[in-house]
Amino acid sequence: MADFLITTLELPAWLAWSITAMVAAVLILNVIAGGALVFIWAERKIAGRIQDRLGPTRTGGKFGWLQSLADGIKLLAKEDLMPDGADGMLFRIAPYVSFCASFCAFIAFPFAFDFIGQRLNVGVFFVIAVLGLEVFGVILAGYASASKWSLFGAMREAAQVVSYEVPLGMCVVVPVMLAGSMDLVTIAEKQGGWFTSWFLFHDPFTFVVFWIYVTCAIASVNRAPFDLAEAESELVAGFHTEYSGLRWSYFFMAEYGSMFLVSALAAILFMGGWNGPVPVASILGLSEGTSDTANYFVRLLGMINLLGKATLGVLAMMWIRWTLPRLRIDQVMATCLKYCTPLAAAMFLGAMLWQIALPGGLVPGLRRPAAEIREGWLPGPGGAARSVGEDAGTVVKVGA
Amino acid sequence: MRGPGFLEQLEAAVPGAVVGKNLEALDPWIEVAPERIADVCAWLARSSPVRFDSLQCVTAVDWCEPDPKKAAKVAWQPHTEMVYHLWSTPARASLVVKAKLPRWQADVPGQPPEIPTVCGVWRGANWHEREVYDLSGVWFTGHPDLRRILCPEDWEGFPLRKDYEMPLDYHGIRGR
Amino acid sequence: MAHLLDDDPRIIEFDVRTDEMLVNMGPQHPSTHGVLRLVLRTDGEVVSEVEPHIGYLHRCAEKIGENITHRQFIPYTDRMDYLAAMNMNLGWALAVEKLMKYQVSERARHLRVLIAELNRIASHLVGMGAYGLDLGTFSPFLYAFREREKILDLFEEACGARLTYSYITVGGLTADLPTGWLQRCESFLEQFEPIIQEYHALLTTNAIFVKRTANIGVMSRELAIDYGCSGPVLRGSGVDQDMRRDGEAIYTAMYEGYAFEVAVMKDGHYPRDHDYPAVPADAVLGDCWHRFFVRMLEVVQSMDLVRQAIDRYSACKGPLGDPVKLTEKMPAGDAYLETECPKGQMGFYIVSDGSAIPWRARARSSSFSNLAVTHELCRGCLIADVPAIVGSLDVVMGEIDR
Amino acid sequence: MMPYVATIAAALFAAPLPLAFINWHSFFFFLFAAVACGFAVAVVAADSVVRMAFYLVLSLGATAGLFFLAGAEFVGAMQLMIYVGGTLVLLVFGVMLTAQAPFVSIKGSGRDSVVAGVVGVVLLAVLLQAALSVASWRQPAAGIVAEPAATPIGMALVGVRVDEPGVGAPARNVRPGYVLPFEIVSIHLLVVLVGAAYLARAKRRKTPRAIEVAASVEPPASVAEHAAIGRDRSRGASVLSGGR
Repeated sequence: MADFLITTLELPAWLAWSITAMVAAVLILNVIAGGALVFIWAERKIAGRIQDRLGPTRTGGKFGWLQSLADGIKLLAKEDLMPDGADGMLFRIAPYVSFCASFCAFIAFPFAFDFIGQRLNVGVFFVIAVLGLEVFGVILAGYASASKWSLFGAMREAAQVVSYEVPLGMCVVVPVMLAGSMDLVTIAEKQGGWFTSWFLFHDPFTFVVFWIYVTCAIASVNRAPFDLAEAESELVAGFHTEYSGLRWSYFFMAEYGSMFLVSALAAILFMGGWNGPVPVASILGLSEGTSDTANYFVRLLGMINLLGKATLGVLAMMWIRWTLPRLRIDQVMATCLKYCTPLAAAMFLGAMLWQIALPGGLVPGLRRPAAEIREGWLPGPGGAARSVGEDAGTVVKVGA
Repeated sequence: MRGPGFLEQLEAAVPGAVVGKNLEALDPWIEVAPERIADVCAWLARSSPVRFDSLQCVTAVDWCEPDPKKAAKVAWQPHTEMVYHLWSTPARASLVVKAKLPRWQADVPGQPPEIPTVCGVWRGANWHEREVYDLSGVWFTGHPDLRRILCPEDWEGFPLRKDYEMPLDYHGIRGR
Repeated sequence: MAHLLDDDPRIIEFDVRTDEMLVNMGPQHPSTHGVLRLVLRTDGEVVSEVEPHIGYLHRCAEKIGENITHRQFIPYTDRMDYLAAMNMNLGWALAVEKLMKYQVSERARHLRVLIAELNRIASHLVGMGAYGLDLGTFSPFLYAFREREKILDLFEEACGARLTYSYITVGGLTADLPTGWLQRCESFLEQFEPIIQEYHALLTTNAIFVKRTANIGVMSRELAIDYGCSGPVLRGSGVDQDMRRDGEAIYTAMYEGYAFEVAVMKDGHYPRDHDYPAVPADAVLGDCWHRFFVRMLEVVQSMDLVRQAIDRYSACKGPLGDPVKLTEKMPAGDAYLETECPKGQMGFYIVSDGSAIPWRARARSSSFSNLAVTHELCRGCLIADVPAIVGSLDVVMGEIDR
Repeated sequence: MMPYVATIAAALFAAPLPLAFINWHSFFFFLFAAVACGFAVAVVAADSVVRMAFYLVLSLGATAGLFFLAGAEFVGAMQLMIYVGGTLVLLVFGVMLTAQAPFVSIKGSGRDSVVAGVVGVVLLAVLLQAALSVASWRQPAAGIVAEPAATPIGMALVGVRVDEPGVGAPARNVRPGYVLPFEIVSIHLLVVLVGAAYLARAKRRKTPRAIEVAASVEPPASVAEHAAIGRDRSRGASVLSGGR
């Protein structure tokens, strides 16, 4: 897009680049905002259905489409009050820190092969790192609200998210190991074709790792049954007790943003990103590179596929929230330290051993021959290691 | 009423405590001297053949007729009557223990009458006695933490007394 | 956490002392049942002491009772335990009838059993739903209220009100049942039977629910009896006591000929426990889980009683008989009667000087004694356990503060 | 306003890095550098402890931005995760627990700030001199590694140096990887963790206060003695019945 601006509109280069960047930023921001709107409405509807009632039906048409808009207006209209004992600056900045953290993660996030903010070679690592920053917003909010209850909520939240990053990191390492690179696009590309090539079904260990990942993801995003931070029955509303109006909506948006992020990450790492269960693109004969429109259409299909899986993940989280009661703080910690971490480590070991024994994976037939080594990191005959990840498929035969 | 020699055993164990009884009433009751109430209850709860291990209810009935016309015709003298309802879980039987107290300690109005507490016998009595103190104005000597339980801490007067006047205002809130 | 409390649970003293915080939970706290204020002395997450503060809903109904006649006091008993108003009316009516030595008609007796047990089901449903709310899950609350609405509809047809009925009064009931009411009641019971399994699946056997309630707030038999607890709280600790069977003659006479087993764990298992979920491994007798489970069993027990009452009520042809006159004089003397209400044994003590207006009307509330145990149960537990324990006691503030 | 600034900043850097465009790149370099140094000064200048911690978060975040700008994505992500996501979370956690009244604002006296200033300037001078003396850093930015990859670093950590091919057979590199230093650091951290856990363990012992509180709840033996306690109790006890 930047070249288009430079060549056709003869804009000065730096203006062209900043416009491209602006468009990219606004696009990503809208993905989260749009997602949050849809999820607010979906949560009310699903909660309704689970509790044998209808959920919103009056706002905007039969299915209450405009319920999110109504909430938004309500939040905007609410008075932004601040408790007098509160630490002014921190109180105001906390929601924005939380929102920025959950938003930054989407920079390195590929929605389809080429639909990506900035293709980082350390994509997964960057996303996990930024996910950990969201806890800052919560801690500062808890402290700055100067009330005992929000302090309790903030302390619980900090303890929980920091400790759940450990098993989360371990679960993420397994697909990275299978794909051989941390670049999200490569990981998704490796799972092309039928669903049998998904990492989920690559070997039994990865299958278990997927479920551990789901548990840790729910815990690190603070959704029930691990939503200690805003346990309304004990701590009134946890860290965002004192917030109201627009500030509160930022926390809300951050929560939905990271919920969408975590489930989309699960889709890419384990469920083949934009490669659907059935390789629609190849069936329709629209393979990559034939023509620009074909490329665009394949990637569009891929994006719809990925967004569908991520939404499924978010809906599952909502479903769990409205059925399970809440765990106590020491039980949450126990599940993390006594169950998730050792299990994730064992599965990681298992997956690694499996990798050496059966590099082709559970269904050897459908995949490329087993003897190759992914990525040309061992220098081939012609000098330095070739670039990694650009041409995802290139492979160097051992000793060729 | 509670087994043949029950009353005799009680009088033998706690001599001089039982000052009256009426076994034919709807709820048979025995009357006890106020200062011996704790000993009687301790015996009933711990060493009596029918072990009354649960205190159901503590009540203070204020026998006093405020307007003089009716007061003349009344048969009893103004006094506060303490009523303890006991229940025996093993024998599934109940017993009523009563005690007569003067309306005011040494007839000085405003000074609540005193009776030993039974918190030592049943810990459940703690809150019951606090409520009786709060509403009827009976001071339970030896109660570990005798404070008002239902009315605000700084409320004056004892609402359930017959001659109680609702205060005109309380912290600016109009009473009447 | 367990090793810290191994030798003496009463002494909690850490060398590494963050400062002890005095934290207020309530009275406007969403989790407690109504206006109850708990002052917690916490050390980090561990609660070393809990002090319940009550009296926010105190209306001094007993003082009013000394200025109105016995039948006029019935609406005041409705407002004591507003979730089980029928049982409250029944308790007061029976106490006055005991003083008057008044015998109600056979038809009225069976109708009273029918209505009281139906109200027990409604009260336990609220207890179960609110307890799920305390532990963080919202859905069971709505399932419980969906069923309770049907019972309230039945009550509305019978007496016109949905919460404070004043239907059962001294000397019988204010009106007989409308036609077709019994069929509607039976159809409700039919469709309610399978839903009980739903509640068990949602809560009783839910792993997280068990983890949050089993072995928490354990109350021994002696402690329960010593504090005068009653009802499901007492039976949850294994004390086999139910006023409908062991109570005063006039109350047990009402349940003459009704076959029912008291829902208490006798030597290791509950009555008819073959078709209910098994007791989880780490649930100790007297903990939150058992109190909750006893309530669930009592719902089924009450359903059987309602079915029996329907048959007996439709069988006896006699007139319902109308209640006593408004200004019927009560003989001088006093009478105390305890009835088995859903929350526990609710006692009414009436002292009469021979006129229609009682000299002293005393109401002994079951939740009052049940709540008094909180500071014993909550010593050394975590903050998240306090609502779990108070929720398991199923207290109603209207009844405690009167 | 703040989120839009962050998004524009993040997105601008997100646009693919054109080699030719120097001043756009250096614009970002100065931005991140200014943020890092500015908030570093703010940490020193702030009085409330928690604000100090927050400014530290921002300054280290800006340093991570600098790493990304220099194309070292792995190190940038590492900085974000280890420093900002790990250490500073515990720092803020610790500050929050101790930030009760006495510690909230720590204000050094005039003399301390002077000494600190001198030491700071001296250190700055040393660093500048050292930085300028390195030859390869002096020429303008030669250009950023086109395709930064984490894999060489990963392999090096495991012991196979792929980025500088050593002499001898291609399959065997003579330059040792970073396995040894990596192991040493992890053992060191383990020892530190164990020490910290040992120091912070909760030493449990019975203190007089606890026993006295427990004893008074027990029903006293004789009723007379009980009466004595009750008689002299003051009428209005404290809010929490601690007045036993």
